Amino acid sequence: MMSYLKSIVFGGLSLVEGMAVTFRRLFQPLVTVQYPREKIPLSHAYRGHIELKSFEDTGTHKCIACGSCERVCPSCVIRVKGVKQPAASSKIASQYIIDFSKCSLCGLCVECCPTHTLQFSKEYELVGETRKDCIIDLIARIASQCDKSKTPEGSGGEKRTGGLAA
Amino acid sequence: MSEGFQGSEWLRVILGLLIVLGFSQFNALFLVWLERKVAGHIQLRPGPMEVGPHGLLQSVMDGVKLVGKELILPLQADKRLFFVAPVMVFMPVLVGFLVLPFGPNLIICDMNVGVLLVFAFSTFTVLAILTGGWASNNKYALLGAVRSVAQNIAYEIPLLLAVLSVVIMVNSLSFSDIVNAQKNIWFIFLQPAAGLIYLISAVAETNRAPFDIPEAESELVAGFHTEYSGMGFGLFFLAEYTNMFIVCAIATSLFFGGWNGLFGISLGIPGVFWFLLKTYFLIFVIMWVRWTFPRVRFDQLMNFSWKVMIPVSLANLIVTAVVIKLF
Amino acid sequence: MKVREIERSIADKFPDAIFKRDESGKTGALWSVAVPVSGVRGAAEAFETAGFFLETITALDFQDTFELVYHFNCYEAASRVAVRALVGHDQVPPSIFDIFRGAGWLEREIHDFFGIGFSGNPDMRPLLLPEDADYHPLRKNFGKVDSYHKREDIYG
Amino acid sequence: MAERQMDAPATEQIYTLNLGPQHPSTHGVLRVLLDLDGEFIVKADPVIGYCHRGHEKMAENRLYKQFLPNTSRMDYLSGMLFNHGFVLAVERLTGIEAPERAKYIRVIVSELNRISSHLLWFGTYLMDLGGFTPFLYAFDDREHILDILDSVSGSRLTYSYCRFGGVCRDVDQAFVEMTRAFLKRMAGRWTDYEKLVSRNIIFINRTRRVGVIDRELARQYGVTGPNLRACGVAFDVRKAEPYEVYDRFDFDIPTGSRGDALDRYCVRFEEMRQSCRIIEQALDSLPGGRFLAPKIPQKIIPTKGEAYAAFESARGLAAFYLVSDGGSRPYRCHIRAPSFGNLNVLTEVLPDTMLADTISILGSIDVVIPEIDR
Repeated sequence: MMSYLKSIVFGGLSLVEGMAVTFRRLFQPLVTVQYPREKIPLSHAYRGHIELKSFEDTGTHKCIACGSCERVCPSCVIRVKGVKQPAASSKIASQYIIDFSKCSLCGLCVECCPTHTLQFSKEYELVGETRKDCIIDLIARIASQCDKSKTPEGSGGEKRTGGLAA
Repeated sequence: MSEGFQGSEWLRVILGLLIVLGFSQFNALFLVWLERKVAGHIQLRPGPMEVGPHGLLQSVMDGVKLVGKELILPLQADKRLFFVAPVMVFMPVLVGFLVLPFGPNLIICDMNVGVLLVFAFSTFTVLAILTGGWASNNKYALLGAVRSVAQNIAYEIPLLLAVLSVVIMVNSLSFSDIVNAQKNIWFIFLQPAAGLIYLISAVAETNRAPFDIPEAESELVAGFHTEYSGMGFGLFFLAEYTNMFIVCAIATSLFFGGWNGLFGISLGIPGVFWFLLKTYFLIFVIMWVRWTFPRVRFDQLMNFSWKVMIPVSLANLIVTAVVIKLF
Repeated sequence: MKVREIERSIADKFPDAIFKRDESGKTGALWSVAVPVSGVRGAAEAFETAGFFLETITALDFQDTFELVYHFNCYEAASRVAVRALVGHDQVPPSIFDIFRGAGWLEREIHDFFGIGFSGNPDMRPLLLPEDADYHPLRKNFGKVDSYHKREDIYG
Repeated sequence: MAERQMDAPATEQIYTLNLGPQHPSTHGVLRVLLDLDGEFIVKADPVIGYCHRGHEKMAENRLYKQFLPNTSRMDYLSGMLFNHGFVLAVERLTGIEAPERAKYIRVIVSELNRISSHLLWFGTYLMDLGGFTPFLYAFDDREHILDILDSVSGSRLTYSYCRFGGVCRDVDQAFVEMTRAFLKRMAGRWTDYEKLVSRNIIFINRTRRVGVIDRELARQYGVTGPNLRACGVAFDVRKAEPYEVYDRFDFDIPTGSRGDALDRYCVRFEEMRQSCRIIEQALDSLPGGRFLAPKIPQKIIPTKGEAYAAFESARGLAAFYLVSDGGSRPYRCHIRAPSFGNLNVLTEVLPDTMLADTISILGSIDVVIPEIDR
């Protein structure tokens, strides 16, 4: 009989204890943000889709269309074509297209790039109506970026960007 | 209603009906919003924020959405029963409003068996759930329906025993008599055990967590209303919240002094405000409980009912009877 | 040490079995022992009595043969051992489902992937593949194959 | 009214309930065919394979490093641990040695990932039991771990952070501070969880003596991880065959005694604390130096042979079994998924329990279906 009453009392107390925990939370500050209106800063290491990095000395990317990234990509995301440069011995990329719908963001392409001209973009608000919208032309992208700001982004990999990048 | 309507009985009935329907709908929508806000803040998030100030109109918009949705009839379901069930669940809920004592003059129909009427009709909800669950031709729904019947047996007895101990104190089944008897001291102070048992049973009566076993979403998907879409689901949903208001209003009038202020101090606030304040506070407690505890298993609920609640409420009733007889 | 125990009992059961020891720890197993297909059950029974559990079963497809690899382990420090059995492409190895109940699913999985049937396993429905699958994707004649070798090319 | 067709004759007591693959509590795409007698389970037949993607076949057609992103997609809740395990296997196969600092970093991120996985399990388990609020509290804490892992790997779920011979990115002081702040935060959270859940009478009643797996059953089915430790077997790969630098840290293996859902809960809960201890020690003794071994070839070509690397994932003993034919791609890659055995055992545990308990047991076992299906 005593243990029966004890179990009721202790059981009840354990419930009250739990309710105290949730009641305290009622008056604590919220931990969520109202997303499209407020945004939390992106991590500086954030991996969006890849993009070409522009360098200060050339004013544009340094992709030599060697095809390393194309070969190393596990999902065949990248298609890169280059043209022979008249003056130099190396090629320069004339077409760099990625199909982001297949990308797993592993970063192998960024790591194997011999000229370090690939970097992760900070774009995360990607939406499209068809699969075609996932196909991104990186040459056109870097061209428009260079147009927009005459000052190149520098080594954007380490820079903390808040909110929407593009 | 006030004396002005005394002249025409019909007018009084129609007006009362309109007010009840209007209030019950408005109240249910408000409670849905409140629930989401309480849940939100307990979980450190804001809850609905987009439609209207602080999301006040969110549940209205949800209602509009539900009305616009197609009513899907499952294959081989019993068509008549399937569509009757949501209506059936809403009807007894409305009856409750007839006898609730909102204020000294704010009782639509002050019956001398008001308490009996409310509890008689509240049992009806289970029938509706059973009908809906059975008619759906879905195993989850059937399981939910069967569980709700089992649960009904478990909680109705302690619920009524708890109410009885108040009734024998007042010696009346009329709500206004019971409330008037609490002018100086609320019955919760005289009958704490009965009050607690009533509240626990009331949570079970409204099928709310931790006793939401007929709809146990993690086990039975949505329990008895798995197959309901659109306003079929909407009616079950509204009924749940209206039911919650009713059980809390009853608790207020039976144990928390109805329209009376604490210890007879009314601070000049009209009785109806006292009544609503206490009712909404109890509703808040029920919501708070829901967002704190995990769900009990239904055999555990039965165990709890038969091994704890019924013995305690019986003992409480006997003690009450003896004490009243002696003094 | 259970590993010593089991080594003795395996050596008793299969007098001509060769224990291939791995000093570098590369293979994760202290030693591996090759048994004939018919001896798989005997070996499994020995492991069962010694208190081991079956970690995993897997198969390898070679040009000349299949090979089943059973990894056994017990709840002691570093005591994983492997039992290997060569199974011809048309052979049906015995099931050890009744010795280690967990082997039932593992054998089903191998049946899915390699098409090796196990005699004695009552439930050979496809486990991971669709119910009507009639292909065995991990066989080296299915889909894209990078290389296909004889067993001695790798282990020779 | 149309003629009513019943699935079974009226005298038939047993009916079949198809639980899943779309069901709120099957955590992904598990389907369990339940034969029920009223609310009691007569027979349970888990049907898996809805998430089979053929990772083992994919591995045979990929470079070793190309397979790395796949590994975190098997057990997506502990992607870092699987990355880590695969890297261990390849390092064993090739003889590449990671620098000290990398080993410490791997241990820290792995343990963080283990906590995040257990926190998610804690949340979803409570949700299975009908308590929604602990779920969001757990997610709030988990968010902090994800922020930390995000800051080193740039990803929040599928990390692909480990590399053969190290990790892909060094950690900085900010990472150390974030991690320390997290440990401090967690130290204050345990009591809240205890009050809200562990001591709650409803929770205890829902889990005590529910889904008992005894030692013998666990051994028969190859159950590992917290589920095994709940039966009282102190077996943890981190202690049994310490990989990386786990032998340098002081931590305990929590065990239970009854092997029921409550024990499994307590073991996982204590494991989170032990992981915190490991992280703290690792942060204190984090050595300097390189985070990636120098001269790792772009294309790894191991010698002929095989490697088997077992590691303690959040769900138990997982292992990568690699066979190399001396080429640039694995000849065979087999993955020992801990949830495979853990789920298999349910065929014997579920019968004679109630439907509500089935959900409780399924949750307490903590299976991740994509890991089983591979």
